[in-house]
Amino acid sequence: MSDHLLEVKDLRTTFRTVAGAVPAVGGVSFDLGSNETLGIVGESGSGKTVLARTIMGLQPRTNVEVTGSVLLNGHEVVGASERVMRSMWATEVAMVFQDPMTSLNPVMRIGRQIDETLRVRLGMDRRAAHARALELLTMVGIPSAASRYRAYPTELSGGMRQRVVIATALACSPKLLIADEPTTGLDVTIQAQILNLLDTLKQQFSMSVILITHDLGVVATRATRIIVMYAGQIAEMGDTRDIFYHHRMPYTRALLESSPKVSNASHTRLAVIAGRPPNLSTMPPGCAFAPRCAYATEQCHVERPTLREAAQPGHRFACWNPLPDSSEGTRP
Amino acid sequence: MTDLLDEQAGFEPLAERRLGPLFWICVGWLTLNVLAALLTNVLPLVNPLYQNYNVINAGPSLHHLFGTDDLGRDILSRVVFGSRVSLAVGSGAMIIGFGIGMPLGMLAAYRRGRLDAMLTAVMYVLLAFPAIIAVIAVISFWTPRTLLKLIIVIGLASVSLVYRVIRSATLSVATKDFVTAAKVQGSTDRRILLRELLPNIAPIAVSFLLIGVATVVTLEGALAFLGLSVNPPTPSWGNMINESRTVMAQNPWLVIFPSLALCLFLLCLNFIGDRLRSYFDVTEVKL
Amino acid sequence: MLKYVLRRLVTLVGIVFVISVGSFYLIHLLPGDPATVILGTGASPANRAILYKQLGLNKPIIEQYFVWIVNVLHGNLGTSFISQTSVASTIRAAYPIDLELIVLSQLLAFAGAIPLAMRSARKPNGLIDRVLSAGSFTLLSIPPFIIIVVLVLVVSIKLGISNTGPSSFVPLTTDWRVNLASMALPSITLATASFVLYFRVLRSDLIATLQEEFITMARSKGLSQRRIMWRHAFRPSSVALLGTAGVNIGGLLAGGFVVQYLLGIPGLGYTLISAIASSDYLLVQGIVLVVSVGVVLINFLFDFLTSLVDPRISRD
Amino acid sequence: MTDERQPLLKVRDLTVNFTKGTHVVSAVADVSFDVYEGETLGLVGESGCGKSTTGKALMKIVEPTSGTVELDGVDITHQRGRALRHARTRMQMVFQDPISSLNPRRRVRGIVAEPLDAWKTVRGDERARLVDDLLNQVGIDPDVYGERYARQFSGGQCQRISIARALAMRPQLLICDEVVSALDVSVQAQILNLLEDLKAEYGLTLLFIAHDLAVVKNISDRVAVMYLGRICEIGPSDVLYQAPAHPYTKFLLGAALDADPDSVGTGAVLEGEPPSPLNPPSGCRFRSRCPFATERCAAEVPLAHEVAPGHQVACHFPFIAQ
Repeated sequence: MSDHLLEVKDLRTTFRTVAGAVPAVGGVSFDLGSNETLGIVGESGSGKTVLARTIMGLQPRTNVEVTGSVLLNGHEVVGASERVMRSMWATEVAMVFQDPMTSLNPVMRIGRQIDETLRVRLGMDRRAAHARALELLTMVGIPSAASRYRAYPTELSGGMRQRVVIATALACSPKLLIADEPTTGLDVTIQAQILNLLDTLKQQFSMSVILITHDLGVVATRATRIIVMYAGQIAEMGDTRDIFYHHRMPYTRALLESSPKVSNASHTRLAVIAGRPPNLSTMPPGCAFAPRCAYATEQCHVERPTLREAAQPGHRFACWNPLPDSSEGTRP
Repeated sequence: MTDLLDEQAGFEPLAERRLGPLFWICVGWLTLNVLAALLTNVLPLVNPLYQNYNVINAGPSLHHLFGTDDLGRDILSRVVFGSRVSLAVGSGAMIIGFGIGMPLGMLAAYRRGRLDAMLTAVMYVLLAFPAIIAVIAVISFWTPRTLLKLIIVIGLASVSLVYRVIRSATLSVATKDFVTAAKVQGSTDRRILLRELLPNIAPIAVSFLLIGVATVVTLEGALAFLGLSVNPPTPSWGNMINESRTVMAQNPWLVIFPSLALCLFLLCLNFIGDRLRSYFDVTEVKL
Repeated sequence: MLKYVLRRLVTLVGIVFVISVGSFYLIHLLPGDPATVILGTGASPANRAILYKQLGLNKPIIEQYFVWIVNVLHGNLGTSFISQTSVASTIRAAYPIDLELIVLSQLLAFAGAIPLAMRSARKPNGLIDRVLSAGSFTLLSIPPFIIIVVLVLVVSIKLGISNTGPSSFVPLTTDWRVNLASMALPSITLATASFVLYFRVLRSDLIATLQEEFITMARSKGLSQRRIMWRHAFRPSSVALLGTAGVNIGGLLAGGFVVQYLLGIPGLGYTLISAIASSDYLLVQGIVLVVSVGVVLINFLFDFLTSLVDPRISRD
Repeated sequence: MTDERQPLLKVRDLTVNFTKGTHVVSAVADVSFDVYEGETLGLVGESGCGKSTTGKALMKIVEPTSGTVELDGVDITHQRGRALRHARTRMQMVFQDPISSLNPRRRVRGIVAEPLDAWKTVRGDERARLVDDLLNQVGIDPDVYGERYARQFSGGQCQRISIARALAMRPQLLICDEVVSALDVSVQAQILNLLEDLKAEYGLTLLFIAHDLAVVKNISDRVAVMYLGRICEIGPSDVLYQAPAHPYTKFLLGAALDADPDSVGTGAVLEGEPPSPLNPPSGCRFRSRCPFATERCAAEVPLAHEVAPGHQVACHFPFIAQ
């Protein structure tokens, strides 16, 4: 057994639809150590959410095919039955969902939603579960937890709801926490609070975190490593600073340059990625990004690039015509 | 925010955006029903009231495809003529219901404010009134009973239901940004109601209309059973079944054919309504 | 919560008022002089006088209503001039049968619909779901009066159980075995219609609920399938079920009347039909009033149950 | 940088209250600002701060409770009927949700032509040419997509069509309400650039409402920051972002994340959540979360005052740059 908490090997998730097979995740491999924060960045349809759910073993069981391997703390997730997964969920791996409005049961008091997990999974009695739930609510920064315990989700603000979701996810002290766009619907000031909270809790619970987002700003200062996804595949992965300062894949650069920055001057013209992401059910044979890439050559349209090593350790990219490595650290 | 939706679009196999052959079979059957009811005078049918004592309680034969009843009347002819009552009540009542309920519902949902509050309060009270009891009560007091009165009473009783469905359907569209955009561009209210709102609520209205017709036809059948619909000897599906249930053991055809006609008719209406709803991706409207 | 219930009670009173006005006005729908229509042309002057007093017919219409409503509030719905018995006592004798019929049929319908809908929703478009959906769809298109005709054919004729009529009806309190035996057929008939409706509503709502994110979240907490179904999915979905049930029970009446009429069960439906047939207008009026108020009360009860299930409703 | 020009849009003491049962929600309170011809004013704030309501009140989609809105010197606050409909065509709005902005049962050409048809300004060939020109300008090929239904388009394309529709009547002012917040980064950049291009071409004036500070900074000449229905601070965007004078602006900027691991935020995180507009704090509405608040902040509503030319702040104790 390796010392990795999570090992993902050639993971493929394919949905069977009327329109044909949709390879939402098309051969993804990476691993994750203990106490690490991995950022997974991608636009809509890049497969990041499906990837997260596949790692959790949470994808629906019909009309989907998963191949490859996900080793979570030594346990294989791919092909595991719901019964096996049930024993891993909450205790080994837990998830914070994107929209706290829809991820909490609207007709259950929030306290019940937390202590339910404690009672079912850890066999706590009513009183102990109640006490622990209050403790968790306080830990995630909910003021006057005792009265909020009896509140329904609709009575809380978005930020508070997300704190409840986090408390629920942490109830059984998982070793891995997957946060799928945990701050997307939230205001910037609340987003900062939630991200700081996640950082604190990560230390406190000594767990690993996978932070999934479309916003490079969210992972820039929070993640130790970053995976950039495009059309269900890894476009580039590496240490955070390598991705930001030594990226080789044109898509990574385009993503960085097209996002507006607070430090830009007014009327800064943004770099634009022409076109749209490909339709997954009719993927081009070559590099998925080739149709939109300014550097694409004949080869890019014909042959799909595999991940190759860059100069920095652990830094890999999938590109036939990579950008030169500007090791001096010129910023985009 | 859109991320999850976009990705999940691939999760479920997309609902088939086809109406399917069964849908068209149902449409065909209904069309046949309507045509037969309209063309009774042209069709080579025996007078449904003509009593031929030579063939009493006969089973299906070449002369009488559906057989005859205890008075020697031709069942096929009576079933076809009976459908006229069902169709008249079903369509007539729904014309009244939609004629009043639909414009009011659309207007209330689009205008909001006081008009909406007032109308909705009135309709709320009417809705709480058990419509069936109201219909039975009015029909039994408002003598003599005629088909027209039946249609008017059922039609008026359905107004509040139609209003509620149309209002909530309109409301879900009227709050969309494209309606605001149209307002902002200076489109008149009339234009907005007809061009932006109507096309979007039409699928809901049509499928509700079909189910409404089915409900009214069932109700007419029940009323006929209770002797509150058209008076015999005028045939209607309901009173045909009712009249012959006592002789059912001797001549089951008497019950089977009108029942079959009624059930098939309802089945087609329900099926078409159901398919249309899923075709236009209308979430289940509470009836 | 209390505020919500109070607000609903106020509307309830308003609705009952409108119903009372409607029922009162029914008499005036009769063509010509109500007294003549009700009593017939050959009525004795004494009877006419009694009726005029009872209905306050010689007073202005608003006053007539007050005379009538005061009588009604005192439990006096008038005396039938056909049977010479008090309308209120006739109703009192009949309504428990309707209640029993509703309770029995609803219990049967829920007992069938809930587990089957859950089974169906677990695998939408699976074999079980397809069979159940197609079956429920077919049943949807068969009116209760046809079901009862068929059931009567099968049960009474083939099995030799004969329809004994209202005179031999045995109330629940007298002999529950005999009572239940005679109630089985009507209950099953009414239950079928309700079952179809409940199954379809609950199934589609459960399918939608099971796709919600909070169900995925519940799964990711490692809860059992059973717990997720009952604790997390059924409760939100039961809102739609209760709403439908409330409306349905009102709609069930017409079917219930036919069933009672056909099987000779002397409930309010049977009494109403006989009253209409014999032009016993005061009895019809009384039954209309009582049944309408009853339906409104049942609706109110279901609304209240819904607000208990879904806390969001009472807060709006 | 005080403008000598007449403002195109002049908003004074705009207030919007909603009644919710027996309660009054103070959504927008005494908001005043000018938008000058040819400039882009960014209106930024967190959800529920009233920025969208302000935009809608300008168009009278939401009825203002009090205050005045002048467009090109004409008070439109009390206009009704045809006059109002006409005034609205001179300012147009693009909405946040690209999908719900377009009628799913109409074809693209019909959608863009709707304002032309409603006013019957142009007909026939000229109308068809104008519609195709507009579509071309926003980057939608009318020959390929013109007869398609709106539901067949992605979010970015829908937003392009919305923009084309808004420009059909050649408005002077375009109000963009969170137009890019539902879009992916790469599409967002396309739309932002498109807006800049169209602005130059049509000589448009823009009121750009958004919650994303970086987006607002990139497109605006001046920026106004809103908190709980009031404007805290308004000034040239470079000045405001570099030297925010209002504590709220400072915290807001501190929380904004640049996609840069070396970016140094202020580190200070604003605690708590915005209070309910049902019952806003007395005096300065930010005081309940402001670490610098004093008794004066509770007693007195801070009025906007100039701290530098064109830079106004509504705070009793603003940070003033040296």
